[in-house]
Amino acid sequence: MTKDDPNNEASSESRPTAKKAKGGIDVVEATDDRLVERLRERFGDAIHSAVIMVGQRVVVVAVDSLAEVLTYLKSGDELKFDLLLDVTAVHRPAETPPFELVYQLCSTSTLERVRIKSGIEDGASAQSVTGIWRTANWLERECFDMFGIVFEGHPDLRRILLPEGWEGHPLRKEYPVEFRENRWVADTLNIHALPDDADFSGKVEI
Amino acid sequence: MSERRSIGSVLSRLLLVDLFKGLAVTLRYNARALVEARDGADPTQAIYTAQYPKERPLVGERWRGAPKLNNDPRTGESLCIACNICALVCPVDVISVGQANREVRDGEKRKKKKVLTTFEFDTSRCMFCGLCQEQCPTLCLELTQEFELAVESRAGLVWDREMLEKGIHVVTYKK
Amino acid sequence: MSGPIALHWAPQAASPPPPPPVVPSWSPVELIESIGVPHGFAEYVVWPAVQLALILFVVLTAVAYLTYLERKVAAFIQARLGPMRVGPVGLLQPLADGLKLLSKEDLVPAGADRFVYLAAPVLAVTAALGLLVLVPFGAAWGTVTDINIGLLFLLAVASIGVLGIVLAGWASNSKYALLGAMRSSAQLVSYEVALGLALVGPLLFARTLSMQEIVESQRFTGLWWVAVQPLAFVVYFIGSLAETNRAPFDLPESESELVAGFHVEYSGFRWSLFFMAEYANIIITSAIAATVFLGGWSMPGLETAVSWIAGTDATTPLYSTAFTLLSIGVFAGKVLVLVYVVMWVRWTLPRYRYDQLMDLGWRWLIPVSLANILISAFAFLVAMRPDQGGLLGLVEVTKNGLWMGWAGTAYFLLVNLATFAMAAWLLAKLNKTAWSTDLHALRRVEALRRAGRLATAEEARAE
Amino acid sequence: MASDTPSAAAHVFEQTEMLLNMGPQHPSTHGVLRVLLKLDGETVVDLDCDIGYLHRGVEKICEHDTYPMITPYFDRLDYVAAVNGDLVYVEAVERLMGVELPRRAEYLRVILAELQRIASHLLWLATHALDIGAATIFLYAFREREEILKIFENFTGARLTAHAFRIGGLQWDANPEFVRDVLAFLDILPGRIDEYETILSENRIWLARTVGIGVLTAADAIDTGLTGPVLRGSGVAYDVRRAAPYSVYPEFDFEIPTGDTGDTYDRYLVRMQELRQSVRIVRQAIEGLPEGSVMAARVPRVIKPPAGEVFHTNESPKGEIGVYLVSDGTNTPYRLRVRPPCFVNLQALKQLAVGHLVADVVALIGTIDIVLGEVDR
Repeated sequence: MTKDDPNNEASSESRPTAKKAKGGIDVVEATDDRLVERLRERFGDAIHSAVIMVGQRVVVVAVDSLAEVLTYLKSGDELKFDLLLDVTAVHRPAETPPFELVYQLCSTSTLERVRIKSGIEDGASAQSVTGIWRTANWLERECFDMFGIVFEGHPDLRRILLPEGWEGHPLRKEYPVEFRENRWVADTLNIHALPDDADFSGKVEI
Repeated sequence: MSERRSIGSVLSRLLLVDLFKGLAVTLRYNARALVEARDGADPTQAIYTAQYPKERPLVGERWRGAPKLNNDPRTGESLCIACNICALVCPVDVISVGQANREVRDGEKRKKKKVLTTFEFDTSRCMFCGLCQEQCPTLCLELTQEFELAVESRAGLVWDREMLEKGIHVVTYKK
Repeated sequence: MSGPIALHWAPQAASPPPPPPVVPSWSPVELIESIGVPHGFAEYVVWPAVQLALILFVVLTAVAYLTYLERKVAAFIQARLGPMRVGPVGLLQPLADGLKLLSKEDLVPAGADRFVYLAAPVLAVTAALGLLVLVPFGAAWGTVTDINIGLLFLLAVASIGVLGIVLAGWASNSKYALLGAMRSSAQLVSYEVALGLALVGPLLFARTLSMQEIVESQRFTGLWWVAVQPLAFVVYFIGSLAETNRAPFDLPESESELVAGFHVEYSGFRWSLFFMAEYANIIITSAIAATVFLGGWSMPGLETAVSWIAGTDATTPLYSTAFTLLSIGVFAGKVLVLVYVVMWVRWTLPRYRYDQLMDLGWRWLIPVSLANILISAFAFLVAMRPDQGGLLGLVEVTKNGLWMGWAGTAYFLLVNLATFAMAAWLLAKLNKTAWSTDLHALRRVEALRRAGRLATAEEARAE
Repeated sequence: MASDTPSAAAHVFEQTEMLLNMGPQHPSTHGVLRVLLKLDGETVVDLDCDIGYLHRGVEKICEHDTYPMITPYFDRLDYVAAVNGDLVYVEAVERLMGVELPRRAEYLRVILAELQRIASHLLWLATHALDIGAATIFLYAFREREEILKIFENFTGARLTAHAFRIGGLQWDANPEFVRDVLAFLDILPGRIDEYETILSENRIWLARTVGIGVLTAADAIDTGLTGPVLRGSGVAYDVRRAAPYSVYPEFDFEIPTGDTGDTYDRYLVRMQELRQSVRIVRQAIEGLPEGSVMAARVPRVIKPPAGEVFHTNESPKGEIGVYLVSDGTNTPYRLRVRPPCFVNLQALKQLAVGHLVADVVALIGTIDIVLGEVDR
């Protein structure tokens, strides 16, 4: 089965035999992973944890050194994670810090992949990586649009999917799923709610 | 800029050979269209058109079209047991099931049973994913092969129990 | 070369040219006069009026049915059926379309220059329909009028049509329409040059500007000018596609970029006027091509066919009528073939870009047509009889037209090859960069150029 | 033109640039994309994409729906390649749950996914050719696509939004005529691709419109995060089917076509080659189609993946589509992120288009091959 093919995620020699927990998924400490060792060597305590989950490498990094780690991953010796696949965030209001930035990296030469995560406080701002990968531009804009996370150094940080002037950031957990911004719609688009006794029959009276 | 040109390539460029190749393809289609049979939607023929609505397409057996509530063919009673699973599983909440506890007589015994009172299906928002039909434990709710769902008013898009049991009337045309 | 050698090469010079072909003399004017209308009035007022009414009716119907034909041709090329619902096999579709267009609202956008906006389509359609007067639809009384500068007049009036397009684009007060109008003015102006120059070649042989006489000259020589001027024909055809805004040159109304170009804001009947002008222009350019290059209404065997129907007496009304009607049929057939080719090309080829279109016009078509004129004129001069100023004596200029025997015909066919070769050489010299037949080399150059530009942009961004 | 007393006329002549609003209703923006162009004459000086007109908040909705209810939403991301959307989602959930699929299910999934890739590429060819003015290719390609849609209709019950896969396998086994229909289609298609190429590949107008237009170097393309045919057109042989194999793709023999200059023509050639490669894969899969069940044996009735997260990617016709799924052990995902290839690829439009003409913008939107359902989600 190729589902957890080690070739694509973490190299096979670096992947210890997983203990399958009952009902859970295999999460193991990435102890002898080449990449993780290198990162730990270089950044020390800034690497909070490194695990291999479902065959995928996940490295949690302190937010302050996030940009440095990513720069190193992109252009550091031998690593060359030149393809930034995704930038997104997860909102966990119960935890501190409540937001988690997630970067999915891939190398087009070695085909290795790694996921870099970093916790970030609400209202704090992260370093933009647009200078490292151009693709981060829109991805960070979307992240800002959906979560309200500010990326410092972004050349053009404004909403991308939602219109300018929209209130709130929809992917935050406190934002309700069924929510109609009637006032915004009425003000901006000049569409007003129908009265309760509105006729939906579609028939035209002459 | 020194590049090699063969006489052949120069001639073919001057004589517009590349354009004529394409023109030959379309001319062949045009000529075939005049002589070949036109059975409709046959990919090997020159003309592919099926003349809907005069030729009614046969949709697949598994087609997910207009919803229908099936009745038990022996008793004529609804197969629905008002379990509400279809409403729960619907991603866009188009189904609302009305239910009531009624006393029913089963031979000598009397017992309480949950029965269906109303059933509303909003086809205007339905995305015909078929999850309701898959989850229905009694094969009552079914998405039929009927695909002409247009009506004249928005209100007509919300189907009540009667419409769902009867099915919609479809006008058929002759060729 | 010297005179005696040329005389030695002149086997045709001795044989006398044949008499001019028969043209029937009777005309319906006599019929009108026979009911008591004075001669001048009948000839210059009543009969032309009847003709114009007929032509307008026939051509406007033809325009309507060209839309039907276009849709059918497109459908058959595209594996579809086309209009099938209105009438048998959709034959009443043009009528239904017309009714629909008439009943639609006539919109004038806010901010439009109202008067110009409303007048532009009228101008376009008038220019197109006004040309019909001069088209030689048939022999004898099949033509409304025949003036001695006919072709020149046609070209002159045809260029008024562009004004309609430009004004429509400007007056709409819409950016898309403006871009379309800009493109079309540039395009029509450049392609008119190539178009006019392409017509000079056959005129060398026809030796007249009158449309009717161009046909007669081909009849007399027994040769269609496309045989001696194929290059000019190709240039004319390409130019006429551009003149009528047809694909692959339909930039002014390119629907994928400019949505509909100059007529994007028009609706209803005014829109249909543009449509009508476009199709009338197709008919007229095809008619000019048929007249100048394809022998107009003449056809080998036409006289024989007429004599089967009406005997050989050319003065009878029956002969005249049969001759005229058959010649109109022949002409219509030729125009239809050309129109079909126009449609066929449209539904096959992609669209050129604006700058490439200009490139094609100025760097390929105009040089080719100039070279063609030069070489043809030289060859013609060489081939003329010594006593008429030439050398070889393969052609003789008579008062009815050009007379050349088999040797002359063969000579001019050979000259075509020479013209082709020389034009190819000229184009190769002129278009060194655009000429390339080696696609990969071309793409590497483009990539390098682009990469160089990008590199400088990167540097600029870094600074 | 600047003078001490600027008149109104002088002001007008000083303006050499024009803003042109293309979309959201425009025939060639392939949906509700709005492109704001700054033009100098007809040359594009600057460009800004305005997206979001089709934003439905799919990611938010998914946080409130149970796992099986989410699959139909993935049909509607890239609605011309619905099966590929389904595939990446169900595979992500299966991967998190550790479900092993029967081989017949994997083979059927590959067949459907590759047929969908053919359908999507045909639609791309159709619209791209139409943008450049070749209207006839549009209908030819639609005719072939229609055959695929008929196969889907008979297999899954819907033509476009197939809802083909369920977590743990497929809802239905192949219909009895499936193999016959697919083989009949595979017999027709290569000849038809030859026809398209006869009309386009050597056509001088087509070449003039595509060669050297929108050149992207390999480094640029990777830097911009492009994936799929757009990246391969620039010469990078990166295909998720090989780079991070999923399903049973390693069992098939196919090539990854790449371009060399990275212009619009190269991207056209790459996609035409991919059509042929997909035909190869489908043929191999049909020939080796195993017997057996199409549903995994132990899939619970209520799907509750264990707490954890997974980032699973597939090669969709547009590029690398990914699902980042965070589960908290309940029956709804805690967070579900779609990595949309169209969204990321569209970003390259500015880079590609600046310096070209308006007509090229249309060709370039076509060559990126976007679907606004996925861009906006």
